[in-house]
Amino acid sequence: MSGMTITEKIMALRSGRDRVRPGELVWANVHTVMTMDYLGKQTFAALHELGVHEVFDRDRVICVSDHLVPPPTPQFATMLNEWRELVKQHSITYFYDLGKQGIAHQIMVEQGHVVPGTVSIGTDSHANTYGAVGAVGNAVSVSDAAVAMAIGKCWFRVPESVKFYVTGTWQPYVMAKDLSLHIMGMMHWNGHLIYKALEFEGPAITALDMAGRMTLCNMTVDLGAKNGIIAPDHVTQAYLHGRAKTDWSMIASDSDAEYEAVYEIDVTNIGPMVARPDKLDDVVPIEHVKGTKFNKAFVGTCTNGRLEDIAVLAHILQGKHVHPDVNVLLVPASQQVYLDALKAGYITTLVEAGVAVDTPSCAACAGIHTGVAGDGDVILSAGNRNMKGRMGSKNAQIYLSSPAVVAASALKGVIADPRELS
Amino acid sequence: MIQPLRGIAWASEKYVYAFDIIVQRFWTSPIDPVENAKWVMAGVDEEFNKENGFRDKGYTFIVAGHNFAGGGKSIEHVVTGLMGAGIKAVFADSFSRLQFRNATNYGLPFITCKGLVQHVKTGDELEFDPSTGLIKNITTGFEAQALPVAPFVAEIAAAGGLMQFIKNKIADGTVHELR
Amino acid sequence: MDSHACIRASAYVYEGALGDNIDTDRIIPGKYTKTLDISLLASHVMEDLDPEFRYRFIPGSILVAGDNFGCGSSREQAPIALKAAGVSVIIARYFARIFFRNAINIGLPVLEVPHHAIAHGAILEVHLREGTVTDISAGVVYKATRMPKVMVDILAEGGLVPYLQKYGDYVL
Amino acid sequence: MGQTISEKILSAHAGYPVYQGEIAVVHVDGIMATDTTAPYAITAFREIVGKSGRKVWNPSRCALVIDHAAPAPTEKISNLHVMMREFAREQGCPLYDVGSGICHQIMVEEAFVRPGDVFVGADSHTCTYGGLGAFATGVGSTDLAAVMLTGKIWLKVPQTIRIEYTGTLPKGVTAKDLVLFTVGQLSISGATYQAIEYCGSALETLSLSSRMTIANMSAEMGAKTGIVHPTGLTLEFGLRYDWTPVLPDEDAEYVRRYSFDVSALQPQVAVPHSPDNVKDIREVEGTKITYAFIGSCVNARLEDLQQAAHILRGRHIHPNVRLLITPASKNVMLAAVQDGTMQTLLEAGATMTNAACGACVGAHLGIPGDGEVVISTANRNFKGRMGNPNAQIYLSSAAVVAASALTGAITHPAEFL
Repeated sequence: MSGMTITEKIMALRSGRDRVRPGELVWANVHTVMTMDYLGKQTFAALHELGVHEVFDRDRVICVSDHLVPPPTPQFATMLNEWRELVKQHSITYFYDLGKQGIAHQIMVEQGHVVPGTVSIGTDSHANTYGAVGAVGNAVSVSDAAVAMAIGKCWFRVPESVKFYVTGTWQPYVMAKDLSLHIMGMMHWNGHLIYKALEFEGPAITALDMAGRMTLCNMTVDLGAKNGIIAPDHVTQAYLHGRAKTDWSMIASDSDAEYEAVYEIDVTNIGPMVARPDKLDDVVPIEHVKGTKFNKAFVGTCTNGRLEDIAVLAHILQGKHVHPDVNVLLVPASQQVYLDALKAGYITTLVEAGVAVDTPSCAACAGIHTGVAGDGDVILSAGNRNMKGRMGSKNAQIYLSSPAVVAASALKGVIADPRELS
Repeated sequence: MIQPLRGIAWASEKYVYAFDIIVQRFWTSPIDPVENAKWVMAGVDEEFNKENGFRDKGYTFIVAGHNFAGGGKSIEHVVTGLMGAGIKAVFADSFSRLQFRNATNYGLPFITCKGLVQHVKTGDELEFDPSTGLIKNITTGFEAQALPVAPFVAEIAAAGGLMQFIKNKIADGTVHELR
Repeated sequence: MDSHACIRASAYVYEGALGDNIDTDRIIPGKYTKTLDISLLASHVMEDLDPEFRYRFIPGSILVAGDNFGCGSSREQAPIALKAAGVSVIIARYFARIFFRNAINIGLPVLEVPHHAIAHGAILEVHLREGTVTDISAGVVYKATRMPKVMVDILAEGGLVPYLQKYGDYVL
Repeated sequence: MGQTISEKILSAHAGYPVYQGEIAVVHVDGIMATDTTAPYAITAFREIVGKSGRKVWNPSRCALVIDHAAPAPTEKISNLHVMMREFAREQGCPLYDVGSGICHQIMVEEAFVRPGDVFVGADSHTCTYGGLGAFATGVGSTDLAAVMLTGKIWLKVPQTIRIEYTGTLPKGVTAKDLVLFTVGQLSISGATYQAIEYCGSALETLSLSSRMTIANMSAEMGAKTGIVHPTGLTLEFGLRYDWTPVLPDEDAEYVRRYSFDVSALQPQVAVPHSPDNVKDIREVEGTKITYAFIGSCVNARLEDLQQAAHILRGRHIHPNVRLLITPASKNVMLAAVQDGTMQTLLEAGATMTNAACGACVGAHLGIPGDGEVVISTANRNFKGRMGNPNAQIYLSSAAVVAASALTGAITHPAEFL
């Protein structure tokens, strides 16, 4: 009998089985359940609909304000206040409200709510991010989340696993985002990675810091995958030290585990990549779009709003000023990231360079507020989606790239290659 | 014991998007299998683009190719509409994750069976045994083996959905047995 | 607009505490001002002060208020919204400064009548050039505060845009 | 015949001596419009100009600022921003884009307005520049379009009210308390069509920021403009230019005179729903609040943020309270980052937005919920002002807001000083 992949092992472990097969449906114990501001009230309402008035574990239900802060309308503001009352009523231990807020997925990892070998779910699609620390992270519906809040369990279809073995050396200014985009171009959006577990392995992955790993796992949902995962290693250990809210142990795929497919990628050959407007998988090397004019740049989101991303931006913009035709918006991924960036001097550097820095939140990525696109806007974004209308107007164009490309381009006023910075 | 299902299949290898199964003007209508069934599949094929156009064909199974009900829409009307039109199981090479969860949460089996679509034509009669996962094409004699359907999916269907299913489990004290 | 013409219509009156210091946030809340669509402005005019306004106000009527009408922000959307809702003239005991200018500039006649006892529904006749308001129902004539000539001229042209189109500059 | 400051400045810009009550056409030194007013001004400007090809009279003196809804909260507003950027490019006007800050702070910081200038802005708080000794007044969009074209505006030379302040402000009592007290005394219509001159020994030591706070709320009394006597004025915000103070003649004619001794002044709070509904803090202490806001053109400068930080240092805000801070400009934000103020505020549990008008105008960035009670450093608390007519807004200094954020109820800052 062959071995199991890390995702299969976690699924077996959490559903009390010796082994699981891809395609099988299992009920697994969830480590944490996350819900955010705009679905929070609904999720609690669904919980009450089950006749349950106490969550399964008040330390493991995590509530975060991220999509609607600071509130853009009285209706949202009122809904948030009602939600706050519910969170209080349920004595939720970890409530990341305005003041401690951040993008939910950033909070879940940064505050140690997800640990290796566990399953965590959230009511937002980018819960895949948790794979960065060797956990299975999954997005679920409001009723799934309510059920999990009630009984601590959720059903899962055990996914087939696909491995990306990544070797080689990262070129300067090439980031995990470029690898993500490269895979997007290679495999296509909603292509043959639908419902799969994507496992990233190899020396070029080991070389990635936690921020890069989060970017990589984050975007697996945009490939249509069920989850993305990187087995815990020394980087994970160091990151979780003093951060993890619970004990955890190392876990890895068996050497004889079965994969539906294994792809090898040499990162040495990957340069900065850009996804062209409207189609996530219309990905090209930067050479193809160099010189394209744009008027807005955005760095933030659960994909690329971390300290390391801000550091790259600050490094490139240090002592310089953004191009006068470009408005650059930075939205740190969390209040903690903001504070860390402040202490590191990045905020000073960036404000001096002409960057607008706004409240940690999902901001315009979700098209709800804080930087919504207008007609004819051409946006270069370090976010994760570029479908028509994603950031507002259907007549706006969104290019996706790494923060390094955004920074280099912001200086030039046209899409530019960061490797060519003198 | 779950009885084998028998009925006529609608089969197509082409991409079947969620937003074609339920076209945009019906997204906001309430979740109601009878209502949702009236125009289900209207965007998939011109012959279904009339009231009860798909339902009146009397299909029991759908056999599809890659990424059934994909396209990023999570609307639950897709599943309730198919169920309301009499669909008892959907076979495909792969499914949209969002709609897979919706289907299971309403108790409609979505069964991954690679390549089945190459062996089934619209109008073929199929038999499917959820407890073994065996699929027989009565018309052609072709057989395929899928994974058995987890028994809880039928229980969810019987309860009328995930929420009631869990309520029942809580009430009879068996919720901890879920695994 | 022919400034020699008179406007005859019924009065829509806000009195007492409700009628004084009606600020621009109550005329048109800030959240609705970020648009160039004036029908949208009209559909929200006065909604926080008087939710019934848009149903009860008969287009063409004369709005009558108390002291300091239009205080607060400089948003021109306030008189634009009132004009779009069909207000033909505004009479107040006195107006806030910027509102007064804005109304004239967009061609919405405004008259300051310091003392009056106009009742809701009264039929009024307004002579802009003479600056008089005749309360036909009560049989009383009120004299409005005299406006600077430049304002009367702007109003006579139907607003500042047509005024400047005609003269190209201010003519004193 | 003696002249007030307004009469002197307007005379200099009319080219002949003018006195109160006269109608005069004066040259302006600079103009400004925001994303609330510019779209209408641009539309009116285009309408007036038609196909004549006439341009803005002096593009370098015509600023456009995106501050009322920045970054754009909706697609519609984003389109208005697009319109402003296009107009600025076409006419060659400076455009201060998202993140630059509140128009009034920028106009002063960028030396767009200087002492003795006549400045016209399409925003009611343009009178803020009276803190710098300029004659600055707010107008509507069409008026502004006319100034864009002609570089001139017609004005009725206002009568002037003279308000003198003696004594010294007690500890924890700020320029905001002084002006709130004044608004309470004069009422919301107390200076309609008139100019106010603020003077007296109590003001002479005040910073430019504090003077701007005072001049700013002239709008809340209906004034055309409000000018702080430039006696003792020192430039701030890194500004360096030569200027000549414009002071009134001794025999200038005032319509009314007031004199207030501020030595015993307590922090003041304007209670819902009018800025002249002003009470001594002792009367409202203990009122429960859940939302605290430091922002707006009246009180979001470095000294306000520092006041708040001084009170919040080493403490944490009350768990029921959200404290939102929106700095007045990019430079204010930068200064607050550099001197550690920002870190103190964030560590105390505050949330920072980008520099803009933010929650003050109720377009986005922190709308209160139904029934919510807000303590705010802004200048207006009309019903619906912050975007929700079912919220209660109390106005105060940054010190009172910070102290109240700590306790969850309106609190005298002395406790924490």
